[in-house]
Formats: sequence, C-alpha cells, structure tokens
Amino acid sequence: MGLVITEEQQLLKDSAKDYLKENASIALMRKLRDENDENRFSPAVWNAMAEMGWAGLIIPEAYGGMGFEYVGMGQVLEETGRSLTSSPLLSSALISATLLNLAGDQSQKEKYLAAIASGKIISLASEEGSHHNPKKVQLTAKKKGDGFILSGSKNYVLDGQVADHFIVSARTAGHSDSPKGISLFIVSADSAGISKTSATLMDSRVCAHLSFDNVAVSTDHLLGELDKGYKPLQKTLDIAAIGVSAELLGIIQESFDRTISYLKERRQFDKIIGSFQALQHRAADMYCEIEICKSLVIKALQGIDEDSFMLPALASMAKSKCCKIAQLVTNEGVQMFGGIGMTDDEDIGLYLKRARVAMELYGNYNYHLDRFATLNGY
Amino acid sequence: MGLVITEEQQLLKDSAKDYLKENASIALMRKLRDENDENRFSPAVWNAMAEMGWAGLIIPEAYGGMGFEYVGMGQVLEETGRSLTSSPLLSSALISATLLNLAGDQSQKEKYLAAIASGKIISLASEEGSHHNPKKVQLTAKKKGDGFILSGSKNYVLDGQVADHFIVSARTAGHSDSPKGISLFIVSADSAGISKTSATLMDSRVCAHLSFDNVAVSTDHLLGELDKGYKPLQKTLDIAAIGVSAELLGIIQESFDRTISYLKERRQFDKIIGSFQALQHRAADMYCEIEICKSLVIKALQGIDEDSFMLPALASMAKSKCCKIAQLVTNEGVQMFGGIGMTDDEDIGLYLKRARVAMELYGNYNYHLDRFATLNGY
Amino acid sequence: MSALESFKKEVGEFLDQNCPESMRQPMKSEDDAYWGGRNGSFKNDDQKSWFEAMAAKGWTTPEWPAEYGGGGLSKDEARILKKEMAKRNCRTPLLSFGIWMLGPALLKFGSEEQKHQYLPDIINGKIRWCQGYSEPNAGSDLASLATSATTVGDNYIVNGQKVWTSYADQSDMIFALTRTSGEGKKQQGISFLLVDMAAEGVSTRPIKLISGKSPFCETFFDNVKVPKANLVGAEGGGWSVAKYLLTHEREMIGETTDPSAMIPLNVSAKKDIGMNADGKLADPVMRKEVAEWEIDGAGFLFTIARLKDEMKAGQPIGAKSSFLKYYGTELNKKKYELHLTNKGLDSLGWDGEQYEEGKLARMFCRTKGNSIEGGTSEVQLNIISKRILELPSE
Amino acid sequence: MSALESFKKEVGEFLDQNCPESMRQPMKSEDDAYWGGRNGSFKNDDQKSWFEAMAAKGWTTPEWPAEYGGGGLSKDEARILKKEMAKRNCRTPLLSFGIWMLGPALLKFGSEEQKHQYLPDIINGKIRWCQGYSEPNAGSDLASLATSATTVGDNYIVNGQKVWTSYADQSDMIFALTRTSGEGKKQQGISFLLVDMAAEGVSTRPIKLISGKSPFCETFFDNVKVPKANLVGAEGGGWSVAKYLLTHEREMIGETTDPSAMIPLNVSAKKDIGMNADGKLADPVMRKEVAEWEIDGAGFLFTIARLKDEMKAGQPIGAKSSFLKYYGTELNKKKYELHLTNKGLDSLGWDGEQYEEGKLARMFCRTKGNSIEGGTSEVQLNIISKRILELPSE
Repeated sequence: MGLVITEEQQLLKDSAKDYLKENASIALMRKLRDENDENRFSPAVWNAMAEMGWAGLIIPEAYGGMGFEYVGMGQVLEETGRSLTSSPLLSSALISATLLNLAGDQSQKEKYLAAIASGKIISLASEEGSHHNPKKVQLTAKKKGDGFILSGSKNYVLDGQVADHFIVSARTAGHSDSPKGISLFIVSADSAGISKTSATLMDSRVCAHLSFDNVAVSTDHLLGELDKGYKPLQKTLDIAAIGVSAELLGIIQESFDRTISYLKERRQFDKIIGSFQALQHRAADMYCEIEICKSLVIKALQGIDEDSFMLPALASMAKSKCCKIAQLVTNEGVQMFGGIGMTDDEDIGLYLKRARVAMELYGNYNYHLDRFATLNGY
Repeated sequence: MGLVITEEQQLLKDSAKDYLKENASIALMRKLRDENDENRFSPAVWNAMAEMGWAGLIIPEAYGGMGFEYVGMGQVLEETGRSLTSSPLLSSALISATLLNLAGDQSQKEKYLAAIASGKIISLASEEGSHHNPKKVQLTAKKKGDGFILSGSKNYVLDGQVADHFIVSARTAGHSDSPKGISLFIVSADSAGISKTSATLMDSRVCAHLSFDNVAVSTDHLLGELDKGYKPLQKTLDIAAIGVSAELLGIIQESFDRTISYLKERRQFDKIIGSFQALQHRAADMYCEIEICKSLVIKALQGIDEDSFMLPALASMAKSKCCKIAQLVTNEGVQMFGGIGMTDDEDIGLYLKRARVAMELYGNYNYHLDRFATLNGY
Repeated sequence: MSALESFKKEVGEFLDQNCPESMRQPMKSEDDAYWGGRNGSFKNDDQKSWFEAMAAKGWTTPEWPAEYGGGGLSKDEARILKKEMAKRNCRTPLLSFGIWMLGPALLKFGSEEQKHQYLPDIINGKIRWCQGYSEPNAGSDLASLATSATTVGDNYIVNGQKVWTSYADQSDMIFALTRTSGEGKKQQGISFLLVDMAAEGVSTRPIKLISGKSPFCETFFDNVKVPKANLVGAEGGGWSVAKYLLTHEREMIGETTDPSAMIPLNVSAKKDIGMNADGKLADPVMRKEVAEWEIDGAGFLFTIARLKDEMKAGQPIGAKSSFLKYYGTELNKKKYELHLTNKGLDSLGWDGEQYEEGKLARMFCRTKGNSIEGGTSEVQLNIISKRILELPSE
Repeated sequence: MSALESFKKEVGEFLDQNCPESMRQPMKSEDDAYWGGRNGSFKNDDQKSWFEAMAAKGWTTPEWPAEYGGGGLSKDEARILKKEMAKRNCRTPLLSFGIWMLGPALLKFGSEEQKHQYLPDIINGKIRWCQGYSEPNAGSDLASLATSATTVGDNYIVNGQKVWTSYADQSDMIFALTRTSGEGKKQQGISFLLVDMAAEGVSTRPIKLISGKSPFCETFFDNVKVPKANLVGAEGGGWSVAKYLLTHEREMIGETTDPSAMIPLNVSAKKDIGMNADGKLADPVMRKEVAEWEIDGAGFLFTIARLKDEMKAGQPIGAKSSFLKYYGTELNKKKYELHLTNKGLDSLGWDGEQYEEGKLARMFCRTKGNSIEGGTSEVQLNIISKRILELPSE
C-alpha cells in the first residue's frame, strides 16, 4: 500500500468535506453553543451522517456497516477536524464499534454493531482520573448470582450524556493498577443505579461523568473474556488515539490555512503582514511539521487496516506529534491573527480550544512520548 | 548585595579584558594548537596571570592570596571565555584552591594554597567515567601501615598533564556509587605508580587520563576527614559548575557580539543580512536569553560569596541555562556566518567547539536539570 | 523628629483612623474595586468612607499638585504614604485610567484650563475615563489609525471606530487618538481629543474574548460633535502624547503579575500528577518541562531585580522594557500550558462548580492575549533588534 | 524470454565475471573510491579491472548515448543494471562530478563538438572535473558572483576567486560560472565556462574546516586565458545552466544519508548512558529527547516515502525538495548533538586512537555545514514561503 489514499477514499473525503461545509459548519457549532444545547451536536446532522453510512464506516457489512477501512474513516475524521463538527462519530462509530468488533461475540456484534451503524450511540466509559490511564480501573464488577454488580465511577465519557449504552471497563480481579483482571461490560444507559452529570469543556462540547451505584447486569453483557478485557481495550485506545490524531490533523491544516490566508490579507505598517520574513519563516517551519504529521497519520491509519504489529508505536507517534504541532499551529494562529484572534467572533480561537481538548483525549503528548520510549525498550 | 558588580570588580574585569586581549588572544591559542604544544597554554602567560594575582584571587591573604570574592573570579573567568584563553585558572586557581580551602588543614593550606597562588598547578582528579558522576568512585585507597595505597584510574583531569599535584577522590568505604566512604588525597604528580596519557579534546585543549598503580601516600596527604570527602567535593563541584558557567557566559556574549557584527557587515541579495527580519528576531530572542544567563551567573557567584544554602540549586540553574544558551548561540553563530563560519580561518567555530566541551564539564544540561528538580523535591 | 518622620506619624494615624478593617484585605474579585464615575456606586459604606477620606486629602493622587486637588506630596512623602498603606494592606481607594493614563498626559501636555477642568474630577472619582487608541486596522501599527476629526466651526466632527477600549460601556469620557489630517507622515496629523461618551453618535459594544466576557469594548463614533477646546496639545501633535502614554503603559505591563502566578508549577505538578516511589514526579517529561520553566522563571525574576539595581546604578532601562514585556508574557503563556497539562482533563472544564466556572481554562485562553496586547511579541523583537542590537532596517 | 529478461541475464553474467570479490564490499573509507583524472591512480588491480570492464561498456554512465561512449541503455535497462549491481553489492566503479553534474548540463546545453570533446573523457575517467560556483561574496546569493571573463580576441580572460570547489586541487578541469557582463539583472551576464586547471594563472588552496581537513578548496584565477570554444550555452546564458544543475544537486542532497546515520540514537543512548532498574534510560531528559528525535526521524522517512508515492501518482515534488533539504539537515544536526550528549566527555576527543581520531567529534562539527551548503536553511524557508505558501514578497 502506498502512503497515499485511494480514489475511493478521496471521494469519501471530498463528499465529507462538502457535506460538513453545507450542514455542519462552525455556524452550527456556535448556534448549539449559544443556545446552550445540552448535547452540543445536531441529531439531525448525525442522522444524516448515519444515513450516508458514516456511522457504519468501519463496521463489517455483515453487521449492517459499510465494511470500509480505517483509512477512509480517518479522512472523515480529518474533515470533522477542519469543520469543528461535533458528533458521535469518534465516540460511537469509531471507538465503540472497534471495541465491539474486537471483543464482542456473534450475538453482541449483531445487536450492537447494527445499532451503531444505524446511528444509535454507544460510548466507551474507561477514564476514571484526570490523566489517561486505562490500567487504573477502580470501578468494580462483582459476581452476583447470574450476573454482575457494578460500582464506581467513570469520567469524561464522550457523548455519555446522550448515549444509549456504555461500554464500561471494570475491575473483576487484580489490584487497581493492573492490566490483568479488567473486564468489559456493555450496559444500557437507563439501567437502574446509573447517574450522570454533564460537563462542558473548553471546546464547548459536552461529556458525562457517570456514577454506578450497584448497577446489575446479566452475564450476556460481559464483552469478551472475563478478566481479559485489557487487550482489546488497549488496542481500541490505540485506534482511538489515531482517530483523534486524524481529527487533530484536520484542525492543524485548517487553522494553518486560515492563518496563511490572513497573513496574505492583513496590512500593518503599509505592508501585507505575510511579507514579513520572520512570520514567513515561522509559517514555513509549520508547513514542514505539518507534512510530518500527515505522514504519521496516514501511516498509523494504514497500520490499523494492515493489523500491523507496530500499531502501538504508530499510534503513539501519530498522537504525540499531532498534539505537539496542534499546540504550535493553533497558538501561532491566534498570535498571527493578533487582537482579532483573541475575540470570540473570529474562528481561529475555536480551533485552539478544540485542539487543547483533543490533545488530552486518550493520552496527551507526554503520555505517548513516554509510551513510545517504553515500546522501543528505553 | 545588589545584582551588579562593584567598582572594584569592574576594574578587575576591565584589566583582565585588556590583558587577555593583548597577551592571550585567539592568535595565541591557534599558535599553540598549530604547533601542537603539549599543554596548549602558555606558561609565560600563566606566570604573568599569577603575578597579577589571579592565581590567588580567591585564596585568603593569610595563605598568599588576594582574598577576593568569587564574584571577582567570575569576572576574570568570563573574560577568558571571551578570549578563549586556556590556562590553569579554572582547574587550579578556582577548583583546587576552593577544595583545599574547604577541606585542608592548617598546614595543608599553608603549603598548597600558597603554591597555587604562586602559579603552581594542582588539578582535581574526580571523574572516572564519561558522564559527570562524582559519587561513582571506584579508585580505591587502602590503608597500609602509616599511609594509603591508591589504585584505579581518573579521566579528564584538566591540566593533569602538567600539574604538580592531584587532588584525588578515592573510595575508602561503601559501595562504588555511594557518597559515603569517599576520601580526598593530595598526591604529588611524580609519585611512583602514576602514569598519564594526554587527550586533546574538541576545543584543542589538553587534559589527562591518569592511572594509579599502587601509589603510596602518607597520612598527611589525606585532605579532610576520612570517608567524608564527598561534602567538600560536592560543594567544590558546585563552585566549579558556576565557574564554568561564567566562562560560558563569556563565550556566549562574545560569539553573540561577533555574530551581530557580522550581520551588520555581510551583504547578500543586495542587502545587509542583518536587515532580514527572520534573523533579527532570532538575534533578539538570543539577546533575551543572554540577559537571563547573566542574571543566573551573577546570582550564583554571589551565592558562593554569601555561602547561600541555595548554592546547589543556583549552580544547577546557572550551568543548565548557560549550557542551553551556549549551544543555541554558538550554533546560530556558525549558521549566521554561513560558509565562512564553517572554516577554521574564522573564529566563530572555535567558540562552538570550546562551548561544547565546557557544556560537558562538571555536569551537562541534563545532569543539572535533573538535579535542580531533585533539589526542589520533584 | 524630622519633617518626614512627623509626616509618617501623621499618615499612620490618618490611616489607622480612616481605613476600615474591611478595606485592609486584598480584593477578592474585580467587584471589590471602586472605579468612580457618573454611574459609579459604592459596594458598601466602608468602601465609601475610605474613598472619601482619601479623596478629601487628594491622596487618590498623592503627587499631583494641590492646586488641582491632588495630594501635593513630595516624592519622599508619597513613598512614605505608599509604604504605610502597604504595611496596613490598605486597598487602593480608586482605580482609574484617569489617574494612570490621562492625568499624567494632561499634566504634561494639557492647557491650564484643561487641567483645572479635568484633574479635580479624576481625583474625586467623578468622571470615569477610558482610552481610545487601537482600531480594527491599526493594531501594532497604531499610527495608521483612521478615525477622523474634521473641523466644522468651533467643533470637530468625529467619525470612526475604536477597539479594545476597556470599560467603554461604563465610562463617562474617552481620550481618543483621531486623524485631523491625512497629509505627510502618518504619525503627523494625529490629534488627541477628549470626547464625552454621552454625546450624540457615540455607541459601544462589548467584546467577547475566547476566554469569555471581557472589559473590552468597541466604540463607534458617528458624526460626534467635539468642541475644539477638548484638543490636548497641538492639532496634529497627538502622536507625542500617545507615545508618552504608551511608554508608561509598557513599563506597567512589564511589572504586572497576576495573583494566581503565585502557585508554583511544581506544586501543582506534584499535586495533580503525583510522585513515583523514588521521589520524582510521575511524569518524567513534565518533570523536565517544569524544571526548565522554573529555571527560566527564576532567571526572569533575578533579571528584573538586576535591571532595577542597574537603574539605581544609573543605567537607564530604555528598550530593555521590550525584553521584559516579551519574555515575561511568553513565560506566562508557557506556564499556563504547563498548568493545563499538569491538571489534565480536569483543567478543561468551562463552567459549573466542579470547575470553578472554568477559571483555569479561561485564564489559559486569556494568557494568549498577553503577547498581543500592549505591543505584540513581534513588535518587541523588532524594537530589541533595532534599538538594542542596532540591526539595520532594510 | 523477453528482451529485458535476457538483458538481465546478460548483465548478471557480466557482473559475475567482471566484478572482483573485493569490489563487492562497501567502501571502508574515501580512499577506496576511484575518481579518475590525469593524476588518478588505482589502489589495486581489482579496482582497475572492475573500472575498465565497466568503462569499456559505457556503464560508468549507463544511460548516456552510445555515440559519446555511454552505455546507451534505456531507462528500464539502466534500472536492471542498477538492481543487479546492488544485488551483488558492486561498488560504483567511478565517482565523478563530470558524471553527476557537468555531463547532464553538457547533454542539455552543450554543442555537438563539446559533447564529443568532453563526454568520452568523463565516461572513461580520463578527466576529473570540479565545480566553480560560489564566491566569498556570493554564497546564498549566488547570482551576485563577480569572477570576470573579459573577451580578448578569441579568448576570455578570467579573473577572480571561487570557494567551496571540492577537490579542486586534484581536478583537471573546472566548470565555472563567470561574469561576462555587468549590465542588466545580475542573473544575466553570467556565462558557463570550462577551464583547464593546468592553465597559467589558476591556483588552488585547500580549505580547512572546523571539523579539520576537507575536500574543499579556494580556486584563484589570475588572468587565465580560456578559449571561447569553452563556453557552454550562450554568452550570458550561464544562469540557466547553473539553475539546472542546482536543482539536480538539491534533490541529491535531500536523499543523501551518511552511513553512520544508521546507528540508531536509542542504541547509542542505551549503550553510553545505561538503563535504570525499571528498564528506562538512566537519563530521563535524554529519554525524552531521543524519543522526540526518533518520532521526527521516522516521520521524515515516512514523508520521503509518501512524497515518492505522490510523485508516482502524478504530483510533482516541486519546491517540496526545499522542505526535505531543510528538515533533513536540521534533523541530522540535532542527531549529532544528541549523539554527543549520549557519549558525554568521550565524544569530545579530537585525535588519538582512543577517540578514533576524533571521528564523532569531527562528524558533529561537519554536520553544522549541512544547513548551509546546497542552500542554507534560511533560503529553503524562503522558497517554501514563496513557492509553496505563496506568501508575498515585500
């Protein structure tokens, strides 16, 4: 496979770009925010996305999906980064679909993957602290009769305020920091004992903090093997990190493009500010770094489709580099826009704010740098 | 004490500058190098420096010195950085004099401090590996009869090839990585069993690797208390790091000044290259960083004179920052000089090469950054 | 007892008697400040009595001449007052751009009539002022401002738009730079006018920042009539007045540190990230970043101290204020980046009690403006390269 | 069997028969290379016989036309030859600026006579060429070169100085840019001349670098007589020839990697710094630096692969070669900084056996030139901002 996208993937990307521009632009995001919409995404838009097949992009055709590759999904995520579109594409259609596909049995796949493909929302509830740490699971699932009782809490569940089901990582054995003894459960959001509070983050999107107070689930809600949930979970989180990298790549490119356009139009000191060499060199340097990001993201996306043994390293490379460059490019964007960049009226700051949240999701720069070194034996 | 030098210190600095310019310029350094001089410094110049009192700058008057403060010594070291003057000022007059003053008894001080003040060379032999690590002492001193037998090796002993005496850190107890059980000995360079090889480093200066093959020393060569040499040694190494920082500050300022001058004179594309904004901003940023270096160095020098409890942190701050900025400024210097900067004919590269060696002496950037964090409890 | 000693005693007694207990605590929020003005209101009686006591003595402006209602104190006396107030944690009785900015300019450039007309109202907090400098197309390049003031009889007719006018929506008057001539160099033809915000044709609109609400406004002038008597300095001489004020402002900013700057990074890192068994921060990358920042931060504080000592020794600070502005604001931005990384997802909450209404996240966003307002980092670097390094213009 | 298949077989048999065992190992030092020329000598018989066998078939220049003595191979055939040689680790039989640089220019811009006169001697290694472009005052700004070529009868009289002429002291001829006119734009008036190094008035002086000895020389022209027949292209048309060659050169440099680039940083870090009990590098700061470098390094290699794939898909590389040059050379400089820090004091030895005669330290110094030669980093950034980002000139 060459490091370029196929014609088919390009078509998907183009149609995503066109659709999002038309239907899910920044104006929509501002409207949802200013009206204090409780979910901060448009169900109508999400339904349309599902109808176009995006919700089932990576779901096998047998389960009602498109059977497309992750490279294709990456192109759509990149476009949602460009348009700052909020939707359950990341949480449900990428992350939960991946995990169900990896860990679910036949009947679970039939039931839940088809639901996702049709636009139902399933959210992964795996974070408990403020820093990404999938091994640290304190929420317990205790065997009781024919099922399990879940107790504990989960934080920062994406689209958790509106999800139909949660996939929950729970401690069934081992100490609270161990990768061993983690099991996965799929739980209906309206189960008795689950309470939710919403949190609005810097990017004006909403997620949920969940509390599980003796929530009873039957055995058929166990996803994959008992005590062995960490392996599919970790692989899913690698894929999640790559998905967020693709979105960050869109954010990076769009904020860079907008900054370059502004540099070509803004005048100060009787000159187009884009003619100042100091700004030119900073822009050119960012251009180079973005080229590197592009390569790391496509390589990582291909790594998913090829089931590469390098996937963990590719994920950490893509996420760490995209975090670093998103930070650079969005900060430079605001700085180069100057005062106007500080105002809410101008879009560039929205990219900075979404980037800062995406940077923290599924492992920040430091996490993935550390992990990359560990994976490489140093 | 204000963060400025006194009039007296300014006079010392000015006279050092004038003397070095006249008598120990880069031309002398090139001559010694090209003639393959075995010590790479001029004994005549060093004798003159001793006669002017520099060799005894920090030595109490009672022992034949000037009884000046370290701030004054720092000004002279800074000037040797500017002029790239090689001499035993750092090794003998700063480092060994400090350690003798801290650890020596009355008769040792009388004997050796007076020797240093008169221009005799005493070198500290404390490094054994390639990375600064004063706790790691494998050279052993075994009690035998009325004295000790020293066996092992020491590396990178500054001016070791020509020193009259060595101060040697030796293991008298404890495991090879422990600060406990280290003792200091002052050993005549012509003791039986010491063999030397010279090493020329990137800066074209020479140091020595020493081998101790059952070298016998009598008890009166023990410096300070048995097994308790680490404390005065570590304090001396902090002061050594500050001394090297002062030299680096001179290197930084001189290479920066030369680069700025070149930017004002070199023409390309029909313009003075110093008028290119990208270079201007890089230069201005370096200017700011140099201001920070200046403050950290004077603060650290004053910290010695005030016997501040912050001395270790001040030393690590000064050395780490000066390492980082020396690397920045000398690299930028060569880059801004362009092709000519790559030639041996032009001086700027000599600053880069001396800086790279000074950066490694007594703890490099990483060492001091790590140490600073540890000192601050994180 | 010397005159100064007896002055000190007198001040101490005055403060002890007149500064209520509640006015001797740090302000908890912006709400606690008194800005005066036609619509200004006191939060409570303590605030009112403290302000009135100070204003009566002219000590809202201790060094301004007594003939305009100022304190008329000497430099030494003013220093004593400042010290005694600090000793007792006395709050500043009146915050005012009139005091910080317009007043000094009027004292230097204003006519005797103008001084008599405006200074007393500043001192007594009767009129609240705002500053009208920047425009949408005149930010870093302030001199290219376009708000026009055209002579019609004894008046100027002002048209145009200002941005970044702090508290314009709460102010009574604005001191504004306007263009009275398009001829010659653009720095010429600028005039410094005093405009009543209640005049017909003046309107304001608050500016929302990426961090949320802000004191900044846009201010619009639509055929606003301004008497010629409101011109400060010569017509076309406004640039000198502006430069005088800007230098003043830049030095102030260089010294500003926000109160939360006081939480050391390593403390938040230890708390939010935790420590390994070996006593090191659990995130080794963060450990390096924090150590680097703290060394730079300490180096910066030492440098401020050193430059002050050098000033005392007779070396003027000159363009080095640009270095302080540049380095200090970049450090502050960096610090908030690190604070956010320390705190992780919990740093990103935007509202709600759990997140203190997004205090940290909003501060982070707000710091992005530090390197833009008061002269961008790029402008500071230009100044350093031209005025300190003396690198040539093209 | 197709024609290409039988060609492949033929090539294989030829190489098996004619490439001696000792010529099938990587070169150990520069010493192992054969550069030809009037004074060129073979290091041993194997080198000689291998060179002669290849030259006889014209395979020192496989794709050059057979009429000048070249191999006359098609692109496909040349690729097969290259692959078969690589398969057997066959050494390049002849290193030559004539082949890499002058030849392509002569084939494009030279007269028929010039091609017949010079190409065979390049192919057969009889004449060794060097390049005379840069001058002390014409580095990044090459077009401002001043070496003059004045017409006197049928000759040019050349005066001036070139720098950075690699191996000038060992070369027989130089292709040089000279100024034949001072009128008009400076790019006009430049002519491309072929000059015999043995001519009266030509002298050279080796350039010592901060890394030590180098192949570079200064070359001086003191009233050197050059026949007009040695002009390539039109008088005043030398800039087009030069640009053609420079583009060529830049692409080459973008791809160049030195052999020691193959020691991964993390390997040297593990060896030289050592590991903690927890399996992490003992220096946590270095661990971060190495990981950052390795991610950038891998990203750069992926990017080269991606751009190749994009080229295959029909997207020309264009000014992206400037990005490769800039990023690749900066990465390489950074890598040596890290190698030195890994190795500590032991990296700083300048001569002596213990230090392999200062190999690492000298390489480090030499890398500083990477971002200067072949177009400085600043020039590459200018090109990127103008040609890719299309930012305006002033």
